[in-house]
Amino acid sequence: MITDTGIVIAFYVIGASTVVSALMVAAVRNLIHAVLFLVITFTGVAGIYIVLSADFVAMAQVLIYAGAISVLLVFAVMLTPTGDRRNAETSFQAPALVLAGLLLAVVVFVIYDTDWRIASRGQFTTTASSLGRAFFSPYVVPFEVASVLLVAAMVGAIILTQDEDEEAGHAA
Amino acid sequence: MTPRPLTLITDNWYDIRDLSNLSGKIEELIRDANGPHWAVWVVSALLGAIGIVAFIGGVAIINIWIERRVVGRMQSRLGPNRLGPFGLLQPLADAIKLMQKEVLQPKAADGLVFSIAPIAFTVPGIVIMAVLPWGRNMSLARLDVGILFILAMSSLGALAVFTGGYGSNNKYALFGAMRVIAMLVTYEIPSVLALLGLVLFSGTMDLADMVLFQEKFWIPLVLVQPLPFLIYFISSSAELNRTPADLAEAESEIAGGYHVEYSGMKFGLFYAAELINAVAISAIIATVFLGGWWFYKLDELVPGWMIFIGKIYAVYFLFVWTRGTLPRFRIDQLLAFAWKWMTPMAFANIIVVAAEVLIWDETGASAGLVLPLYIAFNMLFAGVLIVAWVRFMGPRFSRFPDRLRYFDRIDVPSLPAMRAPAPAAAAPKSGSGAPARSASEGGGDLRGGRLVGGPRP
Amino acid sequence: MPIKSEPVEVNIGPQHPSTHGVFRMVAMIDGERITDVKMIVGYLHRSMEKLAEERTYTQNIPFTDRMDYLAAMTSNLGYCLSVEKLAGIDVPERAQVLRVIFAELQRIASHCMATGAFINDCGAWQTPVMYTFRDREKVLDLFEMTCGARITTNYMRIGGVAFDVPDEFLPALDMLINDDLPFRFEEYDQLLVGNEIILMRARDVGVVSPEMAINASLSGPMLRSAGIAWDLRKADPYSGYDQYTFEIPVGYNGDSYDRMVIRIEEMKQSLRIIRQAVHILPGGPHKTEVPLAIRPPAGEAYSRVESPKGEVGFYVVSDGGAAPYRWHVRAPSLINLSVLKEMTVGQTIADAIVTLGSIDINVGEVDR
Amino acid sequence: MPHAATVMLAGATVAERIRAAVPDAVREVAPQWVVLEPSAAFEAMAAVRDDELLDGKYLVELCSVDQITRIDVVYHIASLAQNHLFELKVPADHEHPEVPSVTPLWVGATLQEREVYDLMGVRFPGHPELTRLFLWDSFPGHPLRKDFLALPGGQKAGLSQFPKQIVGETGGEFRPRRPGTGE
Repeated sequence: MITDTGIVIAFYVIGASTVVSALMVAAVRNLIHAVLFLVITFTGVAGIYIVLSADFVAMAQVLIYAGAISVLLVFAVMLTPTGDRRNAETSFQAPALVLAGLLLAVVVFVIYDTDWRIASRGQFTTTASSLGRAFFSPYVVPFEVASVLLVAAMVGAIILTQDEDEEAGHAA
Repeated sequence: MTPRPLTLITDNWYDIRDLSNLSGKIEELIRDANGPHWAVWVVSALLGAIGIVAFIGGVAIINIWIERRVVGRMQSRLGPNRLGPFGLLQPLADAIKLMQKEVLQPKAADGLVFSIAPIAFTVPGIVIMAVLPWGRNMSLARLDVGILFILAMSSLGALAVFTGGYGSNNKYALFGAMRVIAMLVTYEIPSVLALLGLVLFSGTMDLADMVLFQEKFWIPLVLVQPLPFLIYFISSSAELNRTPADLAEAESEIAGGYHVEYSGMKFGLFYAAELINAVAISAIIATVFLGGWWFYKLDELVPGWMIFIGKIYAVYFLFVWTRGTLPRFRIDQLLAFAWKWMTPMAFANIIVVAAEVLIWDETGASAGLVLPLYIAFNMLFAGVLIVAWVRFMGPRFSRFPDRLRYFDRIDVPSLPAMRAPAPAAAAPKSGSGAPARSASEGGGDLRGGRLVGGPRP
Repeated sequence: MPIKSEPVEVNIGPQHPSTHGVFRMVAMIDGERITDVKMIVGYLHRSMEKLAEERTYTQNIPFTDRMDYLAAMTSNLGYCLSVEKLAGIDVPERAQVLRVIFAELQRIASHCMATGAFINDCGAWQTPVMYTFRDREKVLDLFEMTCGARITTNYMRIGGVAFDVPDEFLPALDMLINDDLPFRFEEYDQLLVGNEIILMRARDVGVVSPEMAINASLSGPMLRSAGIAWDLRKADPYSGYDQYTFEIPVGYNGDSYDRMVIRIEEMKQSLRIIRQAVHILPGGPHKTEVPLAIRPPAGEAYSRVESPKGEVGFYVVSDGGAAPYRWHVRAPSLINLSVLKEMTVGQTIADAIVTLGSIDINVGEVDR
Repeated sequence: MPHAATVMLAGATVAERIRAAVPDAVREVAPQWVVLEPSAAFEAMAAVRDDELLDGKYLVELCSVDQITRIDVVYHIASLAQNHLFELKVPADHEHPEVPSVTPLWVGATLQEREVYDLMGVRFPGHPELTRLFLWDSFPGHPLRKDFLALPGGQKAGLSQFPKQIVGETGGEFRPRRPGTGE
């Protein structure tokens, strides 16, 4: 259990700002603003990881989500024609709400259903090396499967975005 | 995160060789006085923050002067030399001028985004300073994942540049923003891979431990890992927007790029942050490649943080040098360079390093035997890769007689229009045919910029 | 999955670091690629051709300085030649040699500026400009020594030159052309000609085919880069250019890189000419006595010289009065711009800037 | 062999060649130049450009002279291959000057014809984009004409001094030309 007053304060501050900016992502009209709020959300989540003294995960969170994923989102937004950037009256609103509600229900159920045990061992001293050992000895198969999946996704994305005319032009 | 036991070099708090003595003393005082335990954290954090911010303030001021003087010398001029001794007060005057200037904001700009960008751009450079080992015990925040932290923070800076470019609502600024995003995606990969090789070799992601590794084996890692040094230097100069790759501001193309609409102190922040980021990246290179505060036995005589700062400025000089020397790449050339050269080379390097580490671990050979071998092999490897790449994958120009022709006379029929017509287009290169055809080839050939043969004055 | 993109209209200029004056290029840009270019000039239009009709022939000489203010001497020379042709004035031998010396010095100065600015357009951080300016300054010092002005020299006169050179001029010139500049040009060769980044940036960028070069009336380094050996100093020698030994460098590819190398080589050839000119510099008067308000007989004359930018032609029509009836300037900077669209469409912005830099326009001459 | 100098072709020589190609194009032959009929000027120019002897591939310059009763458009055409130069003139009516554009023959004429149109008011039918080059669209009159002594209607120089609506050829208030819109 977290007992330190300072850490509790930090947890609530970071948590509040994360939740608020996550709400703003859905609320703001400007897509670029939404992406920027998303960056704040990601950084806030990283802050929560730090509070939980999972520093490796926190840094990976910032590096991958705030640094890379958000950049991809920026790319996606910039490649969208200006006219299509409205996210106000989209027909996906109702399904998205339903989906979000279901997801919330699942998460809440999991939270309540899990038997939260207080870790018997002390704090992680070096999370990076423990993570590395975990990845490469007990969880090596899921790890490798995930990387294969990512490679497949990357190849698929490349094939999807390749212009057919361009391809024909190269062949000619 | 987790406080480490303080091991002081000496017990004297006034020993300037390690400024952590002073803060350690203060912490001891608080502990002795039975102060609240969080006070130790707060006080040490405050002390470190004050130190780093003071250093950064000085850096931002002095680097303007250094950069302008050094580039001035490179450009065969003096640089600022009027205000104060050697023009040292010039940056202060500039700062005062920038503060006095009105901060203009375009009417159609995205107000909040426009205002937040310079601040967001400044923060990562400052935060990076916190994890650097300034001396043997002088890390404000000694992270196990220091290198990851650095990479994460430097990727945020590019996002801030994008924010500024987008918020300005200016076409040039948007070009700069798009370029910086494209460059971020491209250059993140080789720079991460380059540092990954170091992490593999030294077996730690903690910056202080990396310095200790170099101290232990008495070797700066740049010798063992020359290729990652080149890759990281190039890709970080792209991340820093410095000249061979300053595409995001590209003065001569997009007129300043992302900060074209900024004025007053907002521009000043961008300007200062650029210098701070340059120093931060120089500090990273100094730490992981050049051995940080360690320099053979010198760190027992001279304060380690002074050696560290000296190394920072040595690397910083390299950045200024390339800025003063090289023209700019085009964006597609730069991205192609990253994808087609730096990324494959970085992967190749990781394979080599992994093999080397494995061999070292398995054989258990002594460092004195293994390291010189590795140095020789890695240098050779880097050289061969670079030369091979230039030979086989270097740019090909479609028509490349890289020389000029010289004509010392233009001969024509003596009575034009009264003579038989010239045969049309004898040589395909010369439109009207005749001049190139009838002129005698004299002089010499220009090959590689040198005149070979031919009568010269 | 095609990605739709919207073309964006971008103004490059009139206030832009790389347009070298108030020149405006309106580019339609798709991504970073230019799909259409319009050039808009006239911000510096001073209507010199109209003003000249109100002034005497001698009073018009300063206008020619202000046209191509980077190559005032050659413009001066072209104009004086046209009036001399119209009025049938002979120029003394010494004046002719002096004219050649100053025209070639001016070529060095102008090419220094063009090369430095071109590399600056390639993205170098001011360093090449500073280097070439250092050498240009030395040439301008010689101008100042002789006629008191550095940029707008107003040195040539109808029938000769305004002043004879001072005593200290020839030693200074000797030092410049024998000690200083050859070393500097070697330095340019080493720094610029083989530079990989410049090769990548300028090779095959802004290509003009020889057919296009002739059809578009290009002149100067633009024409020569396309592989056409044409230099008025050889083809139509004036001021005794036929007595000097020199070569005209001609490129193969018609790209920006060729133009840069041609300019560097032309500077070396100019040095050769100056050395020979100093050697044969005769004594005698520096000027034929010509009435200040000269009244050439009615008629017209077209005379042209090879300025650093290309062929500067002066078409002067006289009605027998003290002022020209019509005075027209064939401005190479303007005419070299006629292929701007062909050269830049399909390129990226960065390439377009390099191309524009390699054309080496002078807005004072474009607009007149 | 001495260095060749550019030969200025005599008008008669040029006229002879033009007459051979386009019989009734020559209006007048002067010692130094040839005056062409405006109606047949384009054909004559095309003939000059493609003629084997004249070889006028290179349009050196194009300008105009206000001769009070008429406006002459002057062409200096050169052959780089044979190194000669000759001069053609096409007279145009002073009130409504119109000369066929030679842009299809020489790309180099594009900007020069725009300049002539701008400053002298000669229209060039066949020019792809005949707009003012130096002055703005609503500038009153064409300043290089001899009868342009001052700005009409007591206007003073300076952009702000011009009225918004000017009765000119193009009219309208000053605005920068927009590409692609034909304005």
